[in-house]
Amino acid sequence: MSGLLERIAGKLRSYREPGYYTKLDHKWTMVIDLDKCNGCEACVVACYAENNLPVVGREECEKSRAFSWLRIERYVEGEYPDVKVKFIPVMCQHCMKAPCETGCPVYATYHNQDGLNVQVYNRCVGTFTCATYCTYDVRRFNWFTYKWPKPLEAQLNPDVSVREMGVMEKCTFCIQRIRSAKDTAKDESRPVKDGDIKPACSQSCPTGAIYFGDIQDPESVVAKLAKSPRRYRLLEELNADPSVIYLKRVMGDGTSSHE
Amino acid sequence: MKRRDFLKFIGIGGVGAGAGFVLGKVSKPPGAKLIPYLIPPEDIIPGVATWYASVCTLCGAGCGTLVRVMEGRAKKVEGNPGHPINRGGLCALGQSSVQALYNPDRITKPLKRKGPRGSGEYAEITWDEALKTLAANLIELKSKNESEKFHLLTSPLGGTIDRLAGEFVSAFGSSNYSHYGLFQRKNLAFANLSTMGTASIPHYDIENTKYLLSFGADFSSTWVSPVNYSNGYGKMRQGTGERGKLVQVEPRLSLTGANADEWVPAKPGTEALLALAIANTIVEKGLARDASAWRGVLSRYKAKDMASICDVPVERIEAMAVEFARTRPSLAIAGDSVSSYENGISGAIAVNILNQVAGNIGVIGGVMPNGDDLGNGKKIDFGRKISTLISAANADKIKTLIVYGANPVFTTPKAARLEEALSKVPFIASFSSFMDETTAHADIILPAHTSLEDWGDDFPDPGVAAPVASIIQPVVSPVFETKSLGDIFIELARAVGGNVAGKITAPNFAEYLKASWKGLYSRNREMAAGTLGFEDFWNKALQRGGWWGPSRKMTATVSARAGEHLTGAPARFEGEEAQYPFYLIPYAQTAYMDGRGANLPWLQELPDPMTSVVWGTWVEINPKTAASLGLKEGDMVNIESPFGKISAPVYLYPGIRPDTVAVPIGQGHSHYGRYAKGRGANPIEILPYKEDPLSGEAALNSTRVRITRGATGERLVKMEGSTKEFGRGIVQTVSPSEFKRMKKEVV
Amino acid sequence: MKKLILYAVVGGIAFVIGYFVNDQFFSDRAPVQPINFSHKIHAGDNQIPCQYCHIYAERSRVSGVPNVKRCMGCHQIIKTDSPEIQKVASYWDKKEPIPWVKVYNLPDHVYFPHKRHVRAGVDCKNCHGDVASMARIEKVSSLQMGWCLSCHTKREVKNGHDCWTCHK
Amino acid sequence: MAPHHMSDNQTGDVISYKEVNDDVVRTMTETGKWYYIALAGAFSGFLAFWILPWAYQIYKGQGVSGLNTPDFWGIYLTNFVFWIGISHSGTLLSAILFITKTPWRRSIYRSAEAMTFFSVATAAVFIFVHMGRPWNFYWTMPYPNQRQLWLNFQSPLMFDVFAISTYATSSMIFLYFGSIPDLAAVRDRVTGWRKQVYSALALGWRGTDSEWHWLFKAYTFFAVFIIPLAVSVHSIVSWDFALSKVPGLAKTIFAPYFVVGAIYSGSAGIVTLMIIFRKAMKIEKYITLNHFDKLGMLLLVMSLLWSYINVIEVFTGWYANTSAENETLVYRMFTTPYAYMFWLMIVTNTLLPLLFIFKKCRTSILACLVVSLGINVGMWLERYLILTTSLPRKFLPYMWHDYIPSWVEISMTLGSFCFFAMLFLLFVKLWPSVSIYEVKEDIGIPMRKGGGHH
Repeated sequence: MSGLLERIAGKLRSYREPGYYTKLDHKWTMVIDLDKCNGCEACVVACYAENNLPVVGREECEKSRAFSWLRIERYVEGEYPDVKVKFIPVMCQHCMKAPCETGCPVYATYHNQDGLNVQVYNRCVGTFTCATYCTYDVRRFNWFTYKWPKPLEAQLNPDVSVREMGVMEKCTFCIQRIRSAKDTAKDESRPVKDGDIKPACSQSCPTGAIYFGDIQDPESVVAKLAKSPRRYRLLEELNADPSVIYLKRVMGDGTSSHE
Repeated sequence: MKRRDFLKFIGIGGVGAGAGFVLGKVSKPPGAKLIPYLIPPEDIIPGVATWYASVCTLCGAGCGTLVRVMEGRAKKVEGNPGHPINRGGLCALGQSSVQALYNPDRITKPLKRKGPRGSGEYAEITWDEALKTLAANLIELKSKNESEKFHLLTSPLGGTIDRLAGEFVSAFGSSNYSHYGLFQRKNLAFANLSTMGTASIPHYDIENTKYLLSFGADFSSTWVSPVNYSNGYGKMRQGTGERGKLVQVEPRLSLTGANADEWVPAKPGTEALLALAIANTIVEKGLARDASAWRGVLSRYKAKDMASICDVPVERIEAMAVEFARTRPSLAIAGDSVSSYENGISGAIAVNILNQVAGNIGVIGGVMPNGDDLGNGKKIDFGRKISTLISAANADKIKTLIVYGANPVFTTPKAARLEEALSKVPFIASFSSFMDETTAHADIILPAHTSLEDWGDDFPDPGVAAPVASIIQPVVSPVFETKSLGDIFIELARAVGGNVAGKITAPNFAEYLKASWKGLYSRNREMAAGTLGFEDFWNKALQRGGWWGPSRKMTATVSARAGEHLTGAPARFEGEEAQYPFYLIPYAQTAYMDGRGANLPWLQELPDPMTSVVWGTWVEINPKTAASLGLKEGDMVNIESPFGKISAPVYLYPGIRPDTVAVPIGQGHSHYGRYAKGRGANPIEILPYKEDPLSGEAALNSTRVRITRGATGERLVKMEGSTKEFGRGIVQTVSPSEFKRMKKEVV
Repeated sequence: MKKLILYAVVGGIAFVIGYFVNDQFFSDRAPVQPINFSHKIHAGDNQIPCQYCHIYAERSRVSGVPNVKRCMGCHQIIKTDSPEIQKVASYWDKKEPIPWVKVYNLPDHVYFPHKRHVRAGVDCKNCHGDVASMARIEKVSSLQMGWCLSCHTKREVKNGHDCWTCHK
Repeated sequence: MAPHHMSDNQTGDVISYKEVNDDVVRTMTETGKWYYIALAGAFSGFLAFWILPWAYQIYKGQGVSGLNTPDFWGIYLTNFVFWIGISHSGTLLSAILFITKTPWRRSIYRSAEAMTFFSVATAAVFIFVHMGRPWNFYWTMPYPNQRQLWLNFQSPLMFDVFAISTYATSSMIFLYFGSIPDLAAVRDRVTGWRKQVYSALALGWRGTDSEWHWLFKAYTFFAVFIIPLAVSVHSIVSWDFALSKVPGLAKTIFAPYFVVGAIYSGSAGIVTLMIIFRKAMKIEKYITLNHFDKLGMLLLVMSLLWSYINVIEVFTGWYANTSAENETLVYRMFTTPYAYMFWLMIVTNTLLPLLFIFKKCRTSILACLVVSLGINVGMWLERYLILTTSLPRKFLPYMWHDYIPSWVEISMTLGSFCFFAMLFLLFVKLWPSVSIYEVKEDIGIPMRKGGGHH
């Protein structure tokens, strides 16, 4: 009995240690250079291939139920001939103060010690709260049981589960790749190095616009890029503290060649 | 309660419980099976992925790939980080190649035609029967001394398989082996041949250039070698050096145009004149580096004269000229906006002249000509055109036609009457593994492997001004009863017998390929460096994905003779302006390319980067034009040219000239699997049948159209809600001048 | 009428109970295998180490069922007259794999690497029980999440309670 | 419970205790053809419009609804809030009026409380309906489990689970406590299986002084307990929305807005129901015009309150002057088809109830029916608009997408009304739907002792 009390007291003390709530093993961060991104959507297909995203078909697309965890948003300004087009890849921003996490009644979404916004598919009961609360509209719902016509299912990635009907899902920063990189590092008795992990989108990007790494490691590429003067985060005023950092696109003020 | 009742309850309870128990037993899923290997495959650990290096063959760029294989199944195709073409990246189309492998609509067995031609009704036969039937047909042809009436039509194959196919055709006694593709960029190659002496596309060093002037080259999505250029683009924008600038000249804002710092919407067909006017301005202002040969020719293209023809203000032409000449290094690329017209060669030459005048040829950050680095003697035969084939068929000069990879029925205009010509060919065989429009005309189908199941090699064209040879290796065992393309030729040769069998003696294509590489190895000294003989080299090459050497700098000058191909006038468009008020720009869409991607579900569902439309065709119209026609977004319209009519929903697109409409190529398949069939419309159908007499390239931008209401068809399905940002700072920007003042991040 | 309803209710309740009993207590813990393979003879009497046959346990997520060639490697010589071995041989002759019935089956949403557990020094017995004494292999662990967690708690596994450690 | 004369009794007759007992028990024992037709209609409507589409939805998936990304909440949650709102005045009003000892409460409160309970039940089913995996609903309950999983007490949905179950339980107990003497009265007048059932339900009530004393105490306790509970329940329902960051939903005024709206719609619901109820059951002498007069005043006050908060709600959005809020407001107020709904809501909820300034309107059954129905429609629209004009216009315009309900959702909305009607029809048959003993208090002590109590 006293042992138990002792343990509880110890736990309570640990809660009061400075940094208890902010200390993380890693803080996985993505940096996307919008000046490099040309909107080619290779990353979108990479995400489909890696994460077993179902293809829903024309009618469902019309209802805005496409599954792309990662999408390239395009915004157009101005009228002909002064048209400006801007692209931005948007995926789960893995917010440190994620609005979605407060919504879920069953902890199917929460923050873990890697700074990731976790979605546990098999815990989800499908209340839609997380998706409604999400300020970036990145959550996708399994409206039906999706089927892969044979033999397309042979392509499914065994490292990622095929989600069942009625659960919410979203970008995981390719948790299976993080997991396998950690696994390899553990086999080699070393910590995970910068560059060990490349999520599918980052790997496939033809222009090399997507960087990924641990921002807690000051030597990592993302930590350096995060100090860029071009840095900003999406809808920062909402104070969700996202883990995806964008670098501003360099863009002229007019079409004339005289700056 | 009475005793009887009690017993009754006991009875009912027992029966109920028993029934429940049994149902529970029956409904339980049968125990999963645990199937071991019979013999363990070497170096495969179940549950651990194996990566194989190969090459993507979905377009001609030749990107190196790494294929992730688990338990004998291909899971993902990724770019090979070591490969000099794509350096790790891979485009949407390439990554979908795994869906081509596992496509539910693949042809699983050899087929024999049952219904009428074009119907796509077939009966399954054995390989034996298929090979025998085809061989018998060929033997008959040979015995009648009609070998010349055998034609082989393939996609632009390269490397060893091309050699094997060529050997087969010539050993048979025919000279009719032609390549066909919608986007072969033969105009460009021809222009380069006549200006710089090599019939290939040079390496455009986008990475190091500081001012990129692109004439409609949509290198971000489909043009020539998109991943290579995109990689260069990324480095040009945010590399180690100063940020390069991109200027795009094109009537319809492409994906690349959307990323440009400036968009110059010159009038369709006049871009070549604009290039010449810029060149002339450079010469006139004394900024030219090498203009000796061109002064005279260029003087005809005064900026002030061209300005009104091109619909570009003269100040702008001059400003562009000054910036192009002063920024070092600068680079102009001849994309579809100059080469896809009926005088496409002229346009491509004009851009070459511009590069020459500005001194961009043979310099880092400019145009770097590609040589025949490895001495495998590849050349483009400009004489072999689709029109040659059509007229031969019409003149009964084709008795047997074998088609592989090319889909000319889909990619030639209705006006070419290709189907009619094909109906005159007595025997057509197809080696395609998909039922496409051309294959549907075949009498017999011998399905070949997809590239993930097959052997092969690739010598990327255009290269990267360095020798590159990559190997395609089978990463999975065949999914269906298909055969390696090379093996089909070899087995066919054996079945035909005679000198064909005598010429092609390799037991199978894998051996043939290896032998071919042995020759390559012995011819190229550098390949031997660091290897212990050929076997070691071969294994290392398989592991790496091929072999590539250091860059070789080549230079060239644009020969003054090329001036004879300059037409000096805007390109012609069919149709009277009064009747057909709009220029039609059919363009290669990011996902479907020339239509080949349309059967892959990922690509159908991939939002078009510029319009976000999925699963269909659309027509891009300037909002102002649409307003004047009383059209809203999503309205179904007919697009009528003098040669036909298609219908598509309207997409309001501010990035297009008001006098132009654009339709993506790729949909409108009548065959090609469940995902593509009967979806959207094919704009090629309504084009005039125009082929460059010199290069054989089809002129895509060559007709005017009119837009009329009242069509019916599929609705517009787009993913975007709104294209406006409403000042929410979603995509934030800094101006170039502000950026210059910023401290550069060090990575 | 009233009675009928009563009968229906009683029958229905009994039905549910029967189903539940079957589901909970009569799950097939030791299914009949296509070949009467005895771990007792191999691992028990002959002391063959686990990883001699389950060769991937230390290298992969899965431990690996021995391939038929490995079986035949020994049984071409040993005990070739036994009818069970002859069954193995007939599979080998037909070039067919043996369709074993899976005893330990995890759902798709669980990521369980044998490798990590073996390398962390977890004995095979911990989960698979005393296989060396089993004539026919029998499931001894519930494989329920609580069962996993109890061990993770006991061994103080780092992040052993994070969902994404085991769920994919 | 002071005796009080129903001075403005419609019929003017003095009703005897016996008559009260007879009238009320008559509603339970004598069943006409029309009752069965109505019940059968409601039941088959419930089956056809709710159960079958729902089964279809569970089988196929939530995709059969019109929900999409980002409109994850649509009619289901609209109906949930609507029914919770309807539930709000029954018990709450009853409790408030009980504590303030308002005399006209007595003949209406029983059915009003029943209405509360049934609408909470209807609302609760909508929670299941809108879930992706309703068969895992029990995961939202705190219970010890081998998976060592616990609940997220930060989640407003979690609050909801507790608030609604507490509310449903307490309003059920409140209803039951108040009914015990009447159940005893029924017990004494029926035979057969009814006798057994009501004997059990009446808990052996004999009507002794101490029984009355304790019942009164318990009843008062629950009345006091339920008032803050009811207020909190709808506040919590509002937090489901207000704790998000979605423009149009994340407003601090939402809690009072929802509570006021709930009482408003609930009162209107009572009025509508009473009009139908008294007509169908022929009990005009117990539910009189006086009641409608008083309820009309209540509606008028609630209408003014609601309109005030509604203006404030729009105004705070506009005053924030962010693009997100502005677009949402424009979408709600000036974009078809939502503009029609919005302005219709203003007409029915703000303008129409102003008729109740005039006593003539308050005491006209027709006017009451029109206005109360209008308010119900308007309040449903209000909830619908809150969701369907906020979620389709979230922060990233690329993801804007309109919500169009599917037939499944519309059908289930209809089905929920059938379900409610079915429950209420069963209630009037199985439960004394007018408080016998309290109506008697109204009548006062008659000349001759009649009945069995007091």
